[in-house]
Amino acid sequence: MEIKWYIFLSVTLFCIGIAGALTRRNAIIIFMCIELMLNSVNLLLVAFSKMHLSGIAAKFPALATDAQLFVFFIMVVAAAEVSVGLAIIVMMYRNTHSVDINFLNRLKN
Amino acid sequence: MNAIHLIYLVPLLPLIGFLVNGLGRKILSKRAVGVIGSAVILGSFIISLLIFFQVRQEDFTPQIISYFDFINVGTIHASFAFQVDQLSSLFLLIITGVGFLIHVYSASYMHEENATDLARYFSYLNLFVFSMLLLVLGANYIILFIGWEGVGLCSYLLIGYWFKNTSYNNAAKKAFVMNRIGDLGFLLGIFWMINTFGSVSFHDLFNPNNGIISILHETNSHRLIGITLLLFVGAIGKSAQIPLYTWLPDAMAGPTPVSALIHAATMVTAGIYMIARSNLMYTMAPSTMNVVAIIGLATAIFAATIALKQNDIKKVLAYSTVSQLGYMFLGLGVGAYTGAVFHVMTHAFFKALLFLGAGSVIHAMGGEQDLRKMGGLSKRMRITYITFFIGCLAISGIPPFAGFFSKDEILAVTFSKNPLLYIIGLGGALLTAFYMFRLLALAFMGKFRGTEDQLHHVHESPGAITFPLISLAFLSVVGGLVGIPEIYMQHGHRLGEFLSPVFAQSNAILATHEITHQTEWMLTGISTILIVLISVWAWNKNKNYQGETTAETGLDRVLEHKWYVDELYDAIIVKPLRSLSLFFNNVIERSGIDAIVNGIGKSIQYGSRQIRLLQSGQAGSYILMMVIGILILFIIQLFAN
Amino acid sequence: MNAIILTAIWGVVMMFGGVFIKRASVPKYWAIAGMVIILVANIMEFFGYTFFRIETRGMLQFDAFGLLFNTIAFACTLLYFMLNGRDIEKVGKNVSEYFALLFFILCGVAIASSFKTLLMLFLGIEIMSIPLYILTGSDKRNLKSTEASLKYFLMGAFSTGIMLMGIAFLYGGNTFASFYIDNLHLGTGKLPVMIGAGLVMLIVSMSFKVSAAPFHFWTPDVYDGAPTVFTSFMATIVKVAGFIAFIRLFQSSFGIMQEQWQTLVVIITAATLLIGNLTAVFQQSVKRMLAYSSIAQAGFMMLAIFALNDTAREGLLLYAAAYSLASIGLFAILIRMNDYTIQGFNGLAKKQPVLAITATVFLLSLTGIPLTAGFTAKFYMLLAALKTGNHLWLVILAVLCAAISAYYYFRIIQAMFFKEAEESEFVMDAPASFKWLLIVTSALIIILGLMPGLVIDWLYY
Amino acid sequence: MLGNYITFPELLLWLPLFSGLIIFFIKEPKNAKRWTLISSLITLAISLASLYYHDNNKYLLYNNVSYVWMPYLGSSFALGLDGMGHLLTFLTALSFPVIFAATYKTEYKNANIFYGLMLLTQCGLMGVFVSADALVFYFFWELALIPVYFLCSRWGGEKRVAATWKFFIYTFVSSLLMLEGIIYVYLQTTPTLTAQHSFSFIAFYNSHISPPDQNWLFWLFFIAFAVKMPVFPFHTWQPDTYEQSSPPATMVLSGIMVKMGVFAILRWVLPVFPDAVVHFRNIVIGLSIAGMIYASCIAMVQDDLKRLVAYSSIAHIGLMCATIFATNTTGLQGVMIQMFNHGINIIGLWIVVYLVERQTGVRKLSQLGGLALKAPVLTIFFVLMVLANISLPLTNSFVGEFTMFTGLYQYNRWYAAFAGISIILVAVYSLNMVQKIFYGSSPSETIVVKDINLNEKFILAVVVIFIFVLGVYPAPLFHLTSDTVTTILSHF
Amino acid sequence: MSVTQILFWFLSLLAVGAAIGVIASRNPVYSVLWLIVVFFAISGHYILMNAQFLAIVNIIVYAGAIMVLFLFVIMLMNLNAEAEPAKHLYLKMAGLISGLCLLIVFVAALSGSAEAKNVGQLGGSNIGLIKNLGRALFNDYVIPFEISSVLFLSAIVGAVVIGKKE
Repeated sequence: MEIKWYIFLSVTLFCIGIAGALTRRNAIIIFMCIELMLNSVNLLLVAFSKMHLSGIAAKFPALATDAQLFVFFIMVVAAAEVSVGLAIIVMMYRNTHSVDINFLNRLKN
Repeated sequence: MNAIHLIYLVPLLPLIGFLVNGLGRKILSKRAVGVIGSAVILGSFIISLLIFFQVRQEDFTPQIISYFDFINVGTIHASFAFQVDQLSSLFLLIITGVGFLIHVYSASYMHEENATDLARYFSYLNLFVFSMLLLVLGANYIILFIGWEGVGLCSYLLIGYWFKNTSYNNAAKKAFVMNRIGDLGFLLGIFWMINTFGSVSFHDLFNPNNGIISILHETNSHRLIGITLLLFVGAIGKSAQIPLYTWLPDAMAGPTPVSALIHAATMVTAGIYMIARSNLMYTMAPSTMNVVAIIGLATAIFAATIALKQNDIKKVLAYSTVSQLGYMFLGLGVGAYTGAVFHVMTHAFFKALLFLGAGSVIHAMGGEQDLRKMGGLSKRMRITYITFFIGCLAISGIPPFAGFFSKDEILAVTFSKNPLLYIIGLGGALLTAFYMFRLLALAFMGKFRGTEDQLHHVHESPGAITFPLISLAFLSVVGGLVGIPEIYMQHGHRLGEFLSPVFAQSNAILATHEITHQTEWMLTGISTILIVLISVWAWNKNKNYQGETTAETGLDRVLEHKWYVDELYDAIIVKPLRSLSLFFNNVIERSGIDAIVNGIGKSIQYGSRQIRLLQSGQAGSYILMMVIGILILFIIQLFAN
Repeated sequence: MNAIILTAIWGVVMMFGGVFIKRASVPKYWAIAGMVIILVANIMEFFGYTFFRIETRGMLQFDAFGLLFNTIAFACTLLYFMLNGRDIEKVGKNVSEYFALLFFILCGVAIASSFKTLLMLFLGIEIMSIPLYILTGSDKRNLKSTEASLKYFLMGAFSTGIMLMGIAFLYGGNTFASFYIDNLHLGTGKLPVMIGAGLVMLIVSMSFKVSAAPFHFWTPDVYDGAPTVFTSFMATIVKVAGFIAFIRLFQSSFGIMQEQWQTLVVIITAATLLIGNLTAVFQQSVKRMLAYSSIAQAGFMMLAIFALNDTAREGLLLYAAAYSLASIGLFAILIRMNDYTIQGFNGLAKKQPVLAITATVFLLSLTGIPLTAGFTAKFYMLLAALKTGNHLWLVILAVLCAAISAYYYFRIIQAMFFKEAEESEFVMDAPASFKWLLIVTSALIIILGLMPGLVIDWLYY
Repeated sequence: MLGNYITFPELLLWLPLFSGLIIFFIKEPKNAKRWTLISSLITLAISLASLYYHDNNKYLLYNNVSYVWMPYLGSSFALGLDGMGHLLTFLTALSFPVIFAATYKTEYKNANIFYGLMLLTQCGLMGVFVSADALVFYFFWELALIPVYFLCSRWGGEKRVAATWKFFIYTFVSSLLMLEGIIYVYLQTTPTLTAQHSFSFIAFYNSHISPPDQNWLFWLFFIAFAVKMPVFPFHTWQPDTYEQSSPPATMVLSGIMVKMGVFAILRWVLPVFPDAVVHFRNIVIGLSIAGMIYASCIAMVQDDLKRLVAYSSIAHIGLMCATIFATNTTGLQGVMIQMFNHGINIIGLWIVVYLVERQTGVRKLSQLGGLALKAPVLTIFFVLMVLANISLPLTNSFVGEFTMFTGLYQYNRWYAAFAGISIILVAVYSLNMVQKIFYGSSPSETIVVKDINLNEKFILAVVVIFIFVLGVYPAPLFHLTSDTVTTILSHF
Repeated sequence: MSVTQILFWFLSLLAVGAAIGVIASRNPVYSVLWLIVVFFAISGHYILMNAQFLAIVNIIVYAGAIMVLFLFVIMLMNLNAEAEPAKHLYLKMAGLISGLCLLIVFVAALSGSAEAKNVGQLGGSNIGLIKNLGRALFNDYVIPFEISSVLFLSAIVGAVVIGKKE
């Protein structure tokens, strides 16, 4: 499979994520869209690592491992973000009984 | 003893007088003030006299006494130096002599002032003499200019001496500003001179051996014309010629002795002095000479016509001064330098006499200056009357009084240049005779037309006033004798011979059309006869003036309003200038520049108000904005490069 | 390495301290003590004493630049703790947790100043960000705080996504298949599209972190909404750490092909300067004004990214010190104000002359008046930018914006000195020690303004 | 002597600085005032001593003092005094005691701060005049502004904050632009031992910037200085600020600060951008002369005494600016001495204006009148100052203006002629002012007027002595500055 | 078309379709479920590319842990009702359009340039095995590994601070 298809795939997912973040008002859904973006990145990284494995990394497989480990760390961070993010969203819900991001717009101008 | 080494004392003494009177005005008594004020001038006069005698000696060469560098930088090289030669020594005598008499006169005339004011008065007067002396002694144009401005300042201060009166102040201001206009021309002339000749010293420029002008050998070059014209602008201002003459009649607001000293005898002749000093330059610029002659003549006639209809005794004399100054410029313009200087001298005598006489009259009348309210004073003020009469004779040019010789000389040279100018000039002389005798008759003949109170008050003035009158009357009678024309007496023109070194180069250049003795006799005769006739006519016409008003013609009204020149100036200069200034202030400054500056501030605030709206407070729109930013950056990076 | 480990350890210490220490006033002393230890350890590392010999595989590199910045950041934090220790206690109940989070942030700062791979950059920035999301929302009863926290979190996560995509592209595009920033060298030829795309995304996400326009929108709201003590911290130390990371990344990885992406930085810089300064003009609340001013200052710091030369590095360090000191001081004063609007400052000079004068020094420094560190910093930025020799208009724009900044900074000065206060019984809480600390801060600013060499010289030590 | 350890420029700099800082802590207003006066007198003495030891040959090199400051930048804390520096430091040193003494009677709120700020201003001004390094120069250039900003905003008329703000923004914007210019020029300088470039004078003079660069750099510098002078159309801050600030601040502003602009043009613009000067001189001269006429006209219709004097000052400065750009020896010499003369005269004029305002409480011309009756001494001094203002011969400004006009004429006669119109206008408005204040009938009954006291008489007498002595014998000033002029012109 | 290719396309379409489902569902619970589908699809891709370990982790961590957490929160808040008010249409359009634009720009830029390199599928390497990754993680990547613990720690502390009732 040519690399460009992977690129297109993950870019498409990425942009869907962005579009979702733009079109929705529910904080949780926006957050999920962001998770979608992160996943598209993961996919891309794995694809690249595989691509490099047939190229420069053929002699140094460690170079390809790098990308997969990077994905691992992204997952770690994503997990951490989720815990914090959901806590914040819960806090918001507690305060406003809503998760609509447009509901909170006291800070402006 | 070489008196010339004492030359610094001549201006210094009046300066000391100024300082003493000025600083001690609270301490000194009235008497002390008068004495100090007069004594310093007397001192100067004596030294001037000593110098004069030294200058008269055969082997005298002009001397320059340099004290220190005044401005010696770049292209300007001017030291603080005095030049003593025939011309300056003559002027020294006139200034200190007449000046002394007027100081003496003032001491008495101003006795009603309190001590402080009197001290102020005398300090101004001394300062004036100092400046005037600086003017005539200066060895270069810059020192001359110092005096030139200095006398202007003193004139300003003295005209506005009675500072409570606003119109007096306005007159003073007017005098100063008009002088300033002339001074600008003068200054530009000096700048031009510095930049073309590299020197402003009379010696460098004019000395016969290697003077810059002398060896130039260029006639009527544009730079010479330019410089001389600009200098002449200065003279126009200072000597009250058309178009800058209107300040002089207004200047009569000052005390009468001031009018006599400054606005008749000395300061106003500074212009003539300056041109006589620069005679070589003018001679080599005949075009300027023509301008000078025409302006002089025009002023002479113009001012004389105005004088015909004036009723203020001092105003008449003022216009007469303007007119006489015009004659002097006419003389300069036609190349009669000696004649012009001669006329300066005689004019100083008789005009000072006339003013002081007028002062005596005013004094006696308790401040009244309107001729229509005088009359019949001849019986009560004998000395004043007689001396005034002599003055009239002298100014009208009736032989053998002083004015006759000087005016005649100017007119004779004018005739040799251009008979038409002569005829006009003669017309002016006739007008002079007319208005002077009208004045005389109105003031001294007929019935007294003042109030009872004034009548009671009228009496002859004290000695301190009559002494200068008599002295000046004497000088008015005999003053002309130093310049008796050749036709009457060989070597009769002592003054001409005395001054000849100063004008030698010019006279050599000027092709003098000698007129024959017969012509001269004839001219003199005709003019004398005409003048006498006019005088008698004016005398008779006015001696029984009763205060009745004859029907005024239009011309009368125009003359009475001085040809409406003041109004004209007001309309074309003063008012537009004021409107322009207001326009600058209100429109350009406030609504223009300031508005732009404030506008920048306002537009920043406006921008601030608008741009803050981007900050809508909604996370969604923030992300949208970010995405748009990313898009733009992407497009630039990936496609624009 | 000392700094990273010690901050992490001290964070844990503080965290557990929260369990054992019941009195709210104690943790700050612990924090200050820890900060001193960390500062000393960092300085010792600067002189070659490393306590922990850990093989980093070149993922971290502790060079003079980074260590110097750490020193500045830690010193500022120490000052911050001393000035604001009591105010942190007032935010909520979890005092020691707040301190723990602050130490974790510092760990991120230390990573951001020493990373050598994109992975460490990513981790460092996340370690800086996640605790901040929490600190922003720490004033739980306050809706504004919640709002700020949510906005910050969502946008921060979004920008993380962008950054990761950029990293992925860089990894895919570079022929070494490497995350090491030194290995991204790609010659001066035309950029491959993938690298270009990755570059743009990195610029975007870094701009987001340093709040450069048009990715700054979170800044005013978050700074405004967060508890003021934490605003003070994130507007200063965290923000300049972002810049340090920014210049570290771009100088070593993309420096040689700067021409190909300079335009982007120019646009961002210009936009930041304009938007930051213009918007600040309008603000009535000093806190919000300072938020915008931090954007404006970021615009000036962006000049370092634009210039990307040695002078820019020096300047950035100076700027970090100058800006942090002045802002921390100003926020410390602001926290004690009863009214955050500009009117609240009216007549301060009469009530609290020391506060007013030190505030003036801080404001002058932010404006960039000579004799203050702010001037020297701005001067270096201009110097660096002019050294590049292109885009002169940007520099002119910068100075014009600096002039605009005078407008809003001086409004406070005018309020303090030339306006009369309304009658109020409010007595400001300003103990002597606080005043002395402010004076020390001002003195530091002036010393740095006179002798920038005190900082810069160490760069070449 | 002590010159081995500490030099005059340093003394002139540190003394006001430290005494200014100390005076902040003297709470008693009387003492603050006294110590300020003493400090400024000591500064004056130092300045006199430095003039005494001044040697044209010895100080041709600018670097009198040089401390390593920022070696990696090629900037050192270099101070030096050439003729022009001497002239202006002396002016500064002289003005402050005169100002303090003249306004001694006025009580200020928080006097210690007021006087401390005044002395800091003095330090800043001194710094500008003695600096021999562009960065040091810029430092002091801005530093002089800050205390003045506080001075003018804190003490003065009702609209003082806004007026001062305008002033501040004007100067701040322009000086930032100048900073950019300085850096740009710096980057063109040749390497030195310690650094790639240098901020020193000499390096700047030898930078040889290409003409196209000069053309835009010129404006960066010129606008900064033009604002300070101020030259039309950058002048609108000036009348407002002068009107609103307290008298001592106004005196410092117009007496000395204005000279900073002139000084800086002579020091920086002319030697560093000679080609641009030649290229743009007609524009600048045109602006300056237009400004002269313009300001004079506005002065004629001003009713406010302070604004009138302010506009008058603009007109006078316009001539200086125009003449500088004629770039010839005569003109520059004139400008040099006129810097000093104008400083003295305008301070004298402000003092009398201040006295009028203090004695009457009014400064609207239309509300004044007849003061000569009640305050003859004040009148005399006022008239003397006015005479100096209209540059009557034998006053110092005559010498300056005459020389300047000659220089301007040498460059182009029409410029001189147009500029000359202002000497008529100056007479008009100056005499008008005298007339409206002092002459005419006595003032309204509400105004109680007393004459000035001995102390003020003495101060004014000092000013008057300067006016006339330098008007009669200006040679020392010419001599002092001739070397600087030669140096400047050697770049053309 | 080989099996792997067919699988690729299938998984890709599944991922994209599910992703659209995530953003299009009105009910958040559905969104979560769609997202899980996406994760599974992506995990399939991982397997195709021999990244077995990641595939497993993805399912365990993301689909298993994170998504459950999401679901949990949504349930907690009782958001399963379609409570979300719709955004303004034009804002929605703007969001969609800019997302689309971004996609177009990406595709346009990358399609021309991406070198025609192949990604080997199914076999060819064993780097994705847990053994290899584990070795690398605890040797070369020990520093980031340890540091991520700090990250976790702070996240924990944060969650506690935020979540604790006062």
